[in-house]
Amino acid sequence: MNDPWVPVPMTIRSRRQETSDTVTFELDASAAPVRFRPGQFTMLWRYGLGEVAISVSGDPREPERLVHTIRAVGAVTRPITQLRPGDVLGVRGPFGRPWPVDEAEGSDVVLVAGGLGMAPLRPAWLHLLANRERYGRVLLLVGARTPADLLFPDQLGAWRARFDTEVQVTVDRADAGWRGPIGVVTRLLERAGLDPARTRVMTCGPEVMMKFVAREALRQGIPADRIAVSMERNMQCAIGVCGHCQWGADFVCRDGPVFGWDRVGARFAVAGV
Amino acid sequence: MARALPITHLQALLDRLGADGRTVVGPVARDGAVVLEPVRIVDELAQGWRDEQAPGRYRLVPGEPRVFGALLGPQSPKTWLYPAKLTLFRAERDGASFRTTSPDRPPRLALLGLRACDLAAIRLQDRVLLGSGVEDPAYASRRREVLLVAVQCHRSAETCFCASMDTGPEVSSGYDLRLTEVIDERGHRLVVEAGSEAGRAIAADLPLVDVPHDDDAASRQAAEARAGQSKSLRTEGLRERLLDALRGPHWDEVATRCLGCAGCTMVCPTCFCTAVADVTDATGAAERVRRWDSCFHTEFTHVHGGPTRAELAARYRQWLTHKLATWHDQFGTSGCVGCGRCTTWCPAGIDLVAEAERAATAERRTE
Amino acid sequence: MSEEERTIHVGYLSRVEGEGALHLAWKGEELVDLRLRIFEPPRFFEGLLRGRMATEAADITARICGICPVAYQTSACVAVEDAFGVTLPPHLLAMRRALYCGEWIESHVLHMLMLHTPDFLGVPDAMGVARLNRDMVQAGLRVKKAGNALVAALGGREIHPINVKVGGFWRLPRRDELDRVREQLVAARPEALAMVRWMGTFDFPELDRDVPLVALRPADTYPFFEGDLGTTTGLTIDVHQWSDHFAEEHVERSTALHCRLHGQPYLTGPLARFALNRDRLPDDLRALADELGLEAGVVRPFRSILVRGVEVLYAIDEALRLLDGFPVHLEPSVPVTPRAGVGWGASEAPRGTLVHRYEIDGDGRIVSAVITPPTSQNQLAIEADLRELAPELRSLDEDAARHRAEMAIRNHDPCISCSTHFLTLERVIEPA
Amino acid sequence: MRLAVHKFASCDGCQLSVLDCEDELLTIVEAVEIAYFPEASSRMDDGPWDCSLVEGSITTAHDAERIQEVRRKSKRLVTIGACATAGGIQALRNLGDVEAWRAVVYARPEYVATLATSTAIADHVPVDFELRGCPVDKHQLLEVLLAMLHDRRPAIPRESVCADCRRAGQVCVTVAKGVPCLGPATQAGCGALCPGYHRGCYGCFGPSDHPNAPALSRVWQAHGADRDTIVAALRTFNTAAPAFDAEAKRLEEDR
Ligand SMILES: Cc1cc2nc3c(=O)[nH]c(=O)nc-3n(C[C@H](O)[C@H](O)[C@H](O)COP(=O)(O)OP(=O)(O)OC[C@H]3O[C@@H](n4cnc5c(N)ncnc54)[C@H](O)[C@@H]3O)c2cc1C
Ligand code: SF4
Ligand code: SF4
Ligand code: SF4
Repeated sequence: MNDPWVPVPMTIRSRRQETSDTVTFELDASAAPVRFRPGQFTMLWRYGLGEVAISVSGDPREPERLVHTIRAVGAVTRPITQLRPGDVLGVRGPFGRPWPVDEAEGSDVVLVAGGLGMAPLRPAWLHLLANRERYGRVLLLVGARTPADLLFPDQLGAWRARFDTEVQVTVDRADAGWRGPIGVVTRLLERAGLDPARTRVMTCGPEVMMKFVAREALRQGIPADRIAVSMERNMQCAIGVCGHCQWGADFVCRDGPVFGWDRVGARFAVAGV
Repeated sequence: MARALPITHLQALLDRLGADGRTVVGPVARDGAVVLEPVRIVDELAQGWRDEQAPGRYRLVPGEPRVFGALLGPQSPKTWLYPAKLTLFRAERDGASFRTTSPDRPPRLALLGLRACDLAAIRLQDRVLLGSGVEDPAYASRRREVLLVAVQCHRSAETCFCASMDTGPEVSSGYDLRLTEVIDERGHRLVVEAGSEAGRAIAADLPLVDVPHDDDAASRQAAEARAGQSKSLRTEGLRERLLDALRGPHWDEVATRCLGCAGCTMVCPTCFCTAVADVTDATGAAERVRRWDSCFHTEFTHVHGGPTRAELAARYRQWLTHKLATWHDQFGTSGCVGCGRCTTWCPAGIDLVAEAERAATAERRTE
Repeated sequence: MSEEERTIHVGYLSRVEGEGALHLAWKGEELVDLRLRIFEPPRFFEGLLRGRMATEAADITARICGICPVAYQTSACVAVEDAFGVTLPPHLLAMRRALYCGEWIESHVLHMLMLHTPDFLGVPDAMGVARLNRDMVQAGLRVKKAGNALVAALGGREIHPINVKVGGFWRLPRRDELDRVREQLVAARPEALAMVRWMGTFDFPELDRDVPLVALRPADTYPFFEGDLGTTTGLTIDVHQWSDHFAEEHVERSTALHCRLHGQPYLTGPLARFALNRDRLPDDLRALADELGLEAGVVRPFRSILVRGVEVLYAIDEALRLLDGFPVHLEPSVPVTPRAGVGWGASEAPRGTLVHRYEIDGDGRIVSAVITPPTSQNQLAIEADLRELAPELRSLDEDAARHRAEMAIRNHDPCISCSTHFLTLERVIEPA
Repeated sequence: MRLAVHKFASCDGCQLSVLDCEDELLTIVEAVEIAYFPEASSRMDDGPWDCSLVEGSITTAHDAERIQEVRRKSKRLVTIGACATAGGIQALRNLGDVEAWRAVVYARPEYVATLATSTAIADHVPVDFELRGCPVDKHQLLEVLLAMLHDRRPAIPRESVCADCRRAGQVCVTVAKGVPCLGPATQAGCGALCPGYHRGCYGCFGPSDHPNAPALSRVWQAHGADRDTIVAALRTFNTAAPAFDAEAKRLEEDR
């Protein structure tokens, strides 16, 4: 079926509770492999309940395993995160423009994730690791509210243990066991010792956080067109016809969700665009 | 030599358009306005009416015995090609999984009595719904099948500004048939010109008569309509002027007058925003229903945590700057065809042309 | 519980529209207390109408009762038109009557099938009835739906129609709207007949009552809002003379306004309407009434369900007659010019005569309003029925007695929300 | 799902809408267990209930207590209708002199116990969903029931009546006939009934989520409505709904 409105059923193969409100599903896409680029998203439909935009958080090299990391925040995500292996979700997609991982070849790359922002950045990170030789320094800077809110903590540990990556994690509020840095993620960026001439920044998280990340990167001299952000807007069609996700001249679903700061930076200064 | 259909044979046109099972949709007077509704017999058409339009005001008054004497009502081709409410798909459970079925085939349509701006609006919707990567199947299937029968305007309404938008008043392309309604000492007739193969085939089946000197009837009428058009939108540099004015003071002012009712977007022939809702019935069968939505609704931009355009001022700004500025970026053209519907049908009488001018020239707010 | 003293308390009367409770107490053989209580918090319609435009009365008073809004709208319109000196042309009277037919159908079938039938079959509700006879319930629901469709077609929606106004209607129905509802009514006719016949097979407790009856009694037709008021005591009065004969009193014992005819309890509603207008029914329905054991001159409250059934059939036939060839092209209303005065309006709500009286000033504002709904008129008569049944209620076991008492109350389908001025001081919950 | 239907001060019209779902009734009843619905059934199971539909406003001290109990026993509480969501037309008493009204209606007003106000359910207990309308629309009611049953968000838009009016292809009565209409400030849900019958909306679904009531007053004035007329229009079935109340107050103070 080629109707872009019609979801394809896919069975949940596994479910992992990431944090108290966030779950990672692996869907069986073997019948209709989802070839996606890091940063793209799909529309996930829970039968009869509603559809939401969710970034692919899995490995782009494995199109028959569709991985999503979903936080239960509302009327649709809550019941979706309650599903179990064997249950079925409807899937449309993938949609949207990817992170500029190809353009970044040869550069140093910094990924800055805030909270759930790690989900859309994970495929980019996996891509960097899988093609490690094509990139200079690769940094993953992660911020979370508390240690308990950290996504993929085990993997973070494993990545941090590698010698060819720089992974740093900071939290807003520490608990007893926390030994890492405390504070906003932009601090990590301040201290990353980047070479502005050869660095690309890709960031995803709350809009204010991305704004501060971009501002810091610009301050360090990284040009606006080397800074990419990923946006969230209300999305109903994901194919650029329903109008909901318009942001300035862009449809976030079609022209984004990943944007260069050169294109969108000014919009962050005007409320309600 | 022009070919014309004597008005006494108008039924033949309706019959021919409705042959092969098409629904013919034409101008009908209903509840104080001309609307587009299915017509089978000539008597159903809005003959003898004339529209008076002004910001926030529309009146249908008796006029000449013209069949197409009233110009534009609150409806447009969008009403039929991109319906206000539509089922996108149905689904039912299939064990743990589900099965989807596509909606029923849409009706084949003939739209009768469209104006130059209506044809322009269809071209614009084509760009959005067919020409920007992914096709919208519901629109595509209606659009591909439709016959477009346009009428040359013989006058302009007070709210018309198509001339300044370069979309009219001449009906110049995009039609299957073009009709020019002429009433003179030689009688009452429709000069018929075909604009496509399908149009030619229809014209060939009609009892047309040769009428000398009617060849330029369409351009004569267009010239009259143009001469009578007093409203115009200053389009040069408008995109830049509006985008420069995003922080201007004007938006807050217009938001004190705007009702936020979405009336303008609903009647606008190019506005395409829709919302979908998933519904289930008592048996558990599911359906996704799409309805016209509007950037004037707060829920339109709802994300977890609240709408991104919570203020009415921001929503009005979105409508105006999208229509007149960012459409250019998105679709290479203005999103406005100058039909004036948004202005006439705004209960508060907010005038798009006047607001665009005010917004674009309002003093900049100092940071 | 001692031999001497016995109390039956129906703590929460179900399956009536609204809330009510019944309290009965005996000392020995003697009935010492009988109170039908109504738990309807006051909503002060008569107060809030003061100062409103009389033309708003129809929309506002509709909200007194969601079960019979058309009755309120009709009595209000008739009363205001009376004050303003407006007369309606035949097609608007016909439409008003047809709309009223719709309300009778929906309200009567609701009561018969969903509220009253369960009593006769010993089940708690319509779902219980459906388990015994699903086809009949489905057929009945289709009849009710046809009534709803009629109200919606003429009134805009089933509950609190929006199309009614002083002087007529906002717009006349379109042909296609009429055609659709006609189809439904035609299909409902045989189903309604089958339903009534089925209900005729129920086991009816015997109770003949001798109570004055009051209803409109027009010269030549079965009443909706036409004619003078007639009584079985031989009275024929114009509704303007209402206060000369009827009086409402606020009784301390029951805390409710009770309406009396010359100081006596009386009954309005289907039993009264039917008794007073039996001769206005067409032959076939009179024959049906005979077949159902509804002889002239006898008032049998437990058979009120059958009387309603006859009225449902009448309403279907009447609506079909009125809508046949209805002139959809005429004006939907006549012009209305306010003037000072007093207007009265009476109409036959499904549950009985509903009287509105408005005093209106020169600007068309309401100076005072008095609304006398059927339930406040019937309350004393219902209590009288119960008094009649008291020996039986005393001898039956607890459950059976409660059941019998509830059934007797439901005979009159008291619509408690209609009780613009019925209420109770507090809810008394006593062990049964 | 165990369903309960409770009545407070009201006309019963909203709960009647449940019984008006003739086509769906028997299907729904198979999925929904009607545990407490005194108007329709003498089976009256005490809670707890999965979902309670609450009709009517709070007008007596006793009802103010009863709603607390209903809330305690209900997993979800959905208010239905203008009375329950905004106090209903009887909330007009909030402005008037209840004592005087009591005297108007009752010969012995001392027997009548009532609060001086009629208030919405949400003024007393947390409410999970508010369904508007005087009365509610039965299709919307069905949608809410099905949503509760299938554990999803009811698809009940909060936009204005105008949106539905235009989508239905109706001709705007204000623009085409100069008839004042509350539609632009009233929440959709009825299917834009009144304009379809050539009259202005009288606001029975209460304010939309983004009413610009002052702007609408000016539109009414432009079409010849005086202040009293506008105030009366706002002060009818949803008089205590904040947006209507505020605008009526503004006009009253301007007087
Ligand atoms: C490109 C993109 C990528 C994303 N990636 C992720 C991800 O990887 N993981 C993740 O957890 N989240 C992600 N999100 C966010 C996610 O889409 C939202 O959290 C989700 O839509 C919330 O839906 P909800 O219904 O649960 O929440 P709510 O807050 O209840 O509602 C949000 C959505 O519900 C709909 N809605 C709201 N109100 C109504 C109404 N009255 N009637 C009908 N519909 C209504 C709207 O479509 C709205 O967008 C992403 C969003 C975007 C745009
Ligand atoms: S914006 Fe207004 S004038 Fe322009 S096309 Fe839309 S309705 Fe017509
Ligand atoms: S008639 Fe009323 S509801 Fe309809 S569009 Fe006009 S203002 Fe809005
Ligand atoms: S149009 Fe307005 S008053 Fe009429 S039914 Fe709808 S919400 Fe109620």
